[in-house]
Amino acid sequence: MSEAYFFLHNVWLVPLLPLVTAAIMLLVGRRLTNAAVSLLCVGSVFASFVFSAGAFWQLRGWPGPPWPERVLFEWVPAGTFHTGAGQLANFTAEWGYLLDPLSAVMILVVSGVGFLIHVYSIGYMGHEGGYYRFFGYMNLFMFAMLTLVLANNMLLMFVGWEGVGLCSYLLIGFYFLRKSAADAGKKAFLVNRVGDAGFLLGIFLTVATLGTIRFSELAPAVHAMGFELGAPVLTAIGLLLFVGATGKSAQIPLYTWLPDAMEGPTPVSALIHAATMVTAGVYMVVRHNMIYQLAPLALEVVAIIGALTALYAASMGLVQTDIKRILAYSTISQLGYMFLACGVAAYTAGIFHLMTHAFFKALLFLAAGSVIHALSGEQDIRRMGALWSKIPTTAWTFRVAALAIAGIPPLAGFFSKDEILWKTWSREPAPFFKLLWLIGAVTAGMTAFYMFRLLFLTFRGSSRVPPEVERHIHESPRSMTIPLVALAVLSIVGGWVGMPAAIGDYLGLGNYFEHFLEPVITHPGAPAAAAATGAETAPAHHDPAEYLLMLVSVLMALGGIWLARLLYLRRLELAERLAGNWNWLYRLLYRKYYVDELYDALFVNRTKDLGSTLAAFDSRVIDGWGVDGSAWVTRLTSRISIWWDTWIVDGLVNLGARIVWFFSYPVRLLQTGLVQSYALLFVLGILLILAYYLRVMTR
Amino acid sequence: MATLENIVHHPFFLPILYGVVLVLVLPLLIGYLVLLERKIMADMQARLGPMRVGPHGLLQPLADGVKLMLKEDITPTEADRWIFWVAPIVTFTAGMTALAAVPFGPGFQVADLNVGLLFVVAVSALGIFGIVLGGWASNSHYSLLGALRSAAQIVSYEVAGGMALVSGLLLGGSLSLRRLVEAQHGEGAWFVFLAPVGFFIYFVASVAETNRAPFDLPEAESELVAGFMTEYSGFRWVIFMMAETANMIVVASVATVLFLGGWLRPFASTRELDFLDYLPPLLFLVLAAYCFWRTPKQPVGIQKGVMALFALICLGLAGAEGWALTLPADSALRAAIHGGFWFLLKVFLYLYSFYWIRFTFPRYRFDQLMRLGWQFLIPVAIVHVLAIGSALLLRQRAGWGLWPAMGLATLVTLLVAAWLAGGKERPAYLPSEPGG
Amino acid sequence: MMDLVIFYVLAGIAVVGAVLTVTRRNAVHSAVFLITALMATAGIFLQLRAEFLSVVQIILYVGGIMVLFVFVVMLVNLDVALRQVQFNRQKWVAGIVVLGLAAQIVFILTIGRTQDPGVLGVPPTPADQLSPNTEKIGMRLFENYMLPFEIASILLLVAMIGAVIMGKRRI
Amino acid sequence: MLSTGHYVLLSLALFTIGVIGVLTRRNVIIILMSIELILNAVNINLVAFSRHLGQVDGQIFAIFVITAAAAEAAIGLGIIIAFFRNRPTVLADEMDMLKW
Repeated sequence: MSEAYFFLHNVWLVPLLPLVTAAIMLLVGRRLTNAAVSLLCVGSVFASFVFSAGAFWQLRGWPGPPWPERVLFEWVPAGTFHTGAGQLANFTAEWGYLLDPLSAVMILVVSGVGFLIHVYSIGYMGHEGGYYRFFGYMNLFMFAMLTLVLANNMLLMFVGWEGVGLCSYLLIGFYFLRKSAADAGKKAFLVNRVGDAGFLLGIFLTVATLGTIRFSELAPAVHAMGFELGAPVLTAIGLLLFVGATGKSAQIPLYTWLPDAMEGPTPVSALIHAATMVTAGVYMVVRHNMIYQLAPLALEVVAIIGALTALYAASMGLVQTDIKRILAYSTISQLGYMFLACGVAAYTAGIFHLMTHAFFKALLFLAAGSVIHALSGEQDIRRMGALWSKIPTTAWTFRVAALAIAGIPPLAGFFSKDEILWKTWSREPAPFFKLLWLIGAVTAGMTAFYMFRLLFLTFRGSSRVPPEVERHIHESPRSMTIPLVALAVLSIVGGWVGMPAAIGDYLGLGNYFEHFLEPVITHPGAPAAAAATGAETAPAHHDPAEYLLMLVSVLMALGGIWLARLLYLRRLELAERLAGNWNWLYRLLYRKYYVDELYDALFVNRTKDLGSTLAAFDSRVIDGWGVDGSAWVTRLTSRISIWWDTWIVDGLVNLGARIVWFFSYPVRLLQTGLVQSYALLFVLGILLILAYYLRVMTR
Repeated sequence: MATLENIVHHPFFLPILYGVVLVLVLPLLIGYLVLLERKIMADMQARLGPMRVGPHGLLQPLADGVKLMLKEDITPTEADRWIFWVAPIVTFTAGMTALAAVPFGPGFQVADLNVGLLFVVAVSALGIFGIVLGGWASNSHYSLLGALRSAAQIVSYEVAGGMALVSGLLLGGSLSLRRLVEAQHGEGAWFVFLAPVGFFIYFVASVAETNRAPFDLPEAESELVAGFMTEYSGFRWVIFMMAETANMIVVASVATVLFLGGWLRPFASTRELDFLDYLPPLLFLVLAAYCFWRTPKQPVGIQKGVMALFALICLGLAGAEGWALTLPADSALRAAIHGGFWFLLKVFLYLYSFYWIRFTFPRYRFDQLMRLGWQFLIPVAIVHVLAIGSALLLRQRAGWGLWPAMGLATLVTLLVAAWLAGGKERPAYLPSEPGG
Repeated sequence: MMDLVIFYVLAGIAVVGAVLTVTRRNAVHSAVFLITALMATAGIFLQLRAEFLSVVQIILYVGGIMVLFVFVVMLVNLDVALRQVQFNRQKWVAGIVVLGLAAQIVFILTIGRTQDPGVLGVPPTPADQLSPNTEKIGMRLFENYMLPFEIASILLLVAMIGAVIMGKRRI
Repeated sequence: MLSTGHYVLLSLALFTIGVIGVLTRRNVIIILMSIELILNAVNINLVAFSRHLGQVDGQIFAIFVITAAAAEAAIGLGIIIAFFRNRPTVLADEMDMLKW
């Protein structure tokens, strides 16, 4: 590569740098001072951010597909085999990095937000034990996530996939002395396993079908094989991959781990469980869009699941009282939005929302963390309130984020969410997608409601903080507030890069984001591609319905905010009464639809029962009858053989010995064991020999 | 007269004569060596030493001799009588016998064996038996321990000493002591200059073999009362002491013959320094003059007489040496007289160094002694022998000069010795058996 | 004449020493007498013009081996050993057998001698054929008997190591 | 003049005495001494015949015999010491532990 593409050429450094520091931390970190740890880790992440930015910049000058691909080494040279279709394919998985606009955006988001969160962690984790361990895990996560998004084939992507799962496990269980944390970590890991199994099966099916797993070859392979629209194999692949996505991105039915994952430190929740890892599923679906394009059924499933998850999680978020759990449910529902976008083939919208969501959700978490920090560990919003003036920076940034997620123009959330809703509305067949649009719109309202419920309960109203905590409430250190501000700015302006054409054209911006991602999701020669992508459906002269929808969603958001204000700021007793009258609903939501209990009853306890049954089988049958029984038999037989040995075999031996002894006794008298008698004997021998010699000689 | 001629020219005449002279002179010599030792010790300790008997205690040996003769000779009960009785004699005889092969001068020698050196070594090795048997026979733990220690020590150091002697032998190319001296005359250099390391090793080994300080473990007063001599008293004790001193004289003579050029005067092979021949008579003259000068200063008349007697003796010796000068340069008698002087001078210097280190060095511990012997001296001696052998090969085959070859050998040996000595301290080595 | 006297004296000492060695009750005494016998043998070697060998005999046997013996005797010294029976049960048989053997040999040497009577006569060669003794031995040893010499050195080395191992407190 | 026979007879006498010692004494150390005596007798024989034949080979063999004797003495005495540590006896007919 020429110097012009320096960053593109060295894109492999982006994941490598955090890996190196992670290795240092986990090997010798114990001996380093906190300052050195912060310097190394944050520095490495910053360096990889710089490289990502550089790569992104240089990619804009790239002529277009094929996209720069850097293969480090041949990883799994598995050799040739016959695909399902029967033609010969050569399966190789190399350790290579592919940098196309999609992954460029992703690494930019990941490394940027990751860098800010690292900076934040310096202040937040400053007083915690295991500082080096925390940062080691964080950097390891950065490595895994960047590998995930930069991978040029499904297998390497899966490596990153598992890596982020591992790091999420390690970091959720960071306070491993607390049982709940350890359990949460295990839960996350196990639930993810289910999804990963789906992903893995998807990969296998892909290999067996298309004979390749390189993203750059997937689309050509698909089109070369000439699958018609809705080919069952592709549908199967899409669904399997989507199972993996649900696991990682906490969609129905595999979402239960995410709320518990809030046991981890807040920066972890912000980085892993809000900004980056949980969005891996979305990224994965988008990455495989060329398959989904030909599998409308899979797409519809994705859309339905996404929409339902959005509504469902939002409804649960309405009544939660733990500040981080509320954010977790909102994360789930936002992820639902993204999948809805993918489901309506508005991939760019999905990625766009992913990006903006990364900004404001990370900001929300960090701000929440700052609140918790200020209240020295308090997480229950019922014991907060009236923090507005006490921690102004946190409050302001939190409000910005809340507005952004609620979708108030011109903040980031508005554009992305509105894009999704519009794409959903304008998707055929109309009635079905109109219904999905309705769900999305309601969810938008609920989102605004619970976000501002949270906002009011936390910052406004009368203080319910215990006095002893009250005394030392303090604004967080600079290292924490600066990332807050930066993220706030991002969540304001972040959306402008993707203004819908309807507005952008008038401002002369156009939907830059969509155009940038265009080449990734449109494939030359793809049948029905033109019909599928929502981009083309947007007519040149903008449909007035689009503006109407914008208005509706904004009104929804405002309504939600107004309701929250009414209930939680003006007339608290009204909320009480509401909860009282609709007690069953309240309880149902509060207990999260009893899904955890359901899963416990269905899977967990059954598994435990299976285990105990097997244990019983082991101890009773195998040990009891098998081992002990055989031991008993052995004892019996050995008794017999002892008798036999003693009386028959030894008897014979002794008999022989006796006989030999009897006959050898006289000879034994000769064997005195005294050297001198032997010497005497051979002197005697000499004497006799000489005597014989003399007789012969003198004859 | 003819009979006298026959007797004089009978081959056995000279040896017997020398033997008788030795037997008569040696006790006196030993007595005065003891006196010398006491005087030197006193001098080094800023004392006067024996001053009572005779002028400056000159008659002390005689007095001691008489006293010890008259002392009661105790034999412990439970002692093994006849071994107890025979042990000192064995030791003393060994020492005396060894002297038989020592050439005090050219021809001034009881027997010139062609295996003389081996003979001396062998016979002096017999001395151990006297010590061991005596220590064992006296049925006392001190004695037994002393005996065992002494035997172990002597056997151990005989190896190193023998090796050192071999290094001299290689240079001399003969086992006959006389030829060794002549070889040094021929080389024009005493072997101590050609093989200094060998000389040093032999010196240490000889100190150990004669149970002298700092290696006097067998008779360490502070540890075992008097070692193997604890139970001895009176005349037997005298014999032991004489044997010890005789052994010292033997090792000193061997060293003198092998390394210090025997009876040769310094620079014997350079004619320009012949005036050194006038040294002996002058020395004795000075002594005589001193004695005469001291004579009137003696308090008692007897002492005046004794002093005068010594003066006369010195004068007589001076006269003898001077008369020898008048003889033709190649006459055997002159050589014998002068050679005897130089030889005895060197022996005295060697013994003086014995006394010197005795009064200056602290006593070794037994394991240190053994480690020094087995782990340092013997390896160095072996290496030295090899080095000298190779050096001689260089001289024969490669035509090197004598001095560079020997210098190289010495250098190599010193390097090895430095390496050995530089090695870190080994754990204390306590022999469970002699030489084990 | 002189030779005869010397020989008989030495031989007498040797034989008597040997007899006493074998018969003494106390091991130390036996050692002393053995030393005497060995010294006498050394003298006989001297008379046989084997000066080197006689000196070697004294150095090695008397100076080395016997010291070792005396040592061990002192280490292993048992007073009970003095009071025990010194000869074993087979002494008479053994004595008779060995004397018989000796008688046979004497018979062979004297009466039974048939061919080459000169073997036991006066040595035909002049005495000084062996001198200079040391040089001759050295030459012969290092020219014709190099290999046996080396083997002997190996033997000594092995013996030394073996003795050290034996001497260790625990093997 | 002295005939070789004298020496041979002397060595025979020493040999006989040594063998008797080996066969009859109970004290192991004295047995070893008797063995030395035997070897010594052999040496006398060798030297006598070397004188008789006017060759030094006999003396060289004697040297080898002495070497062997030294080795034998060292090892034998070592064995005795080692044995004595285990069983305080020096009597040959009590050293019969290998018999039963």
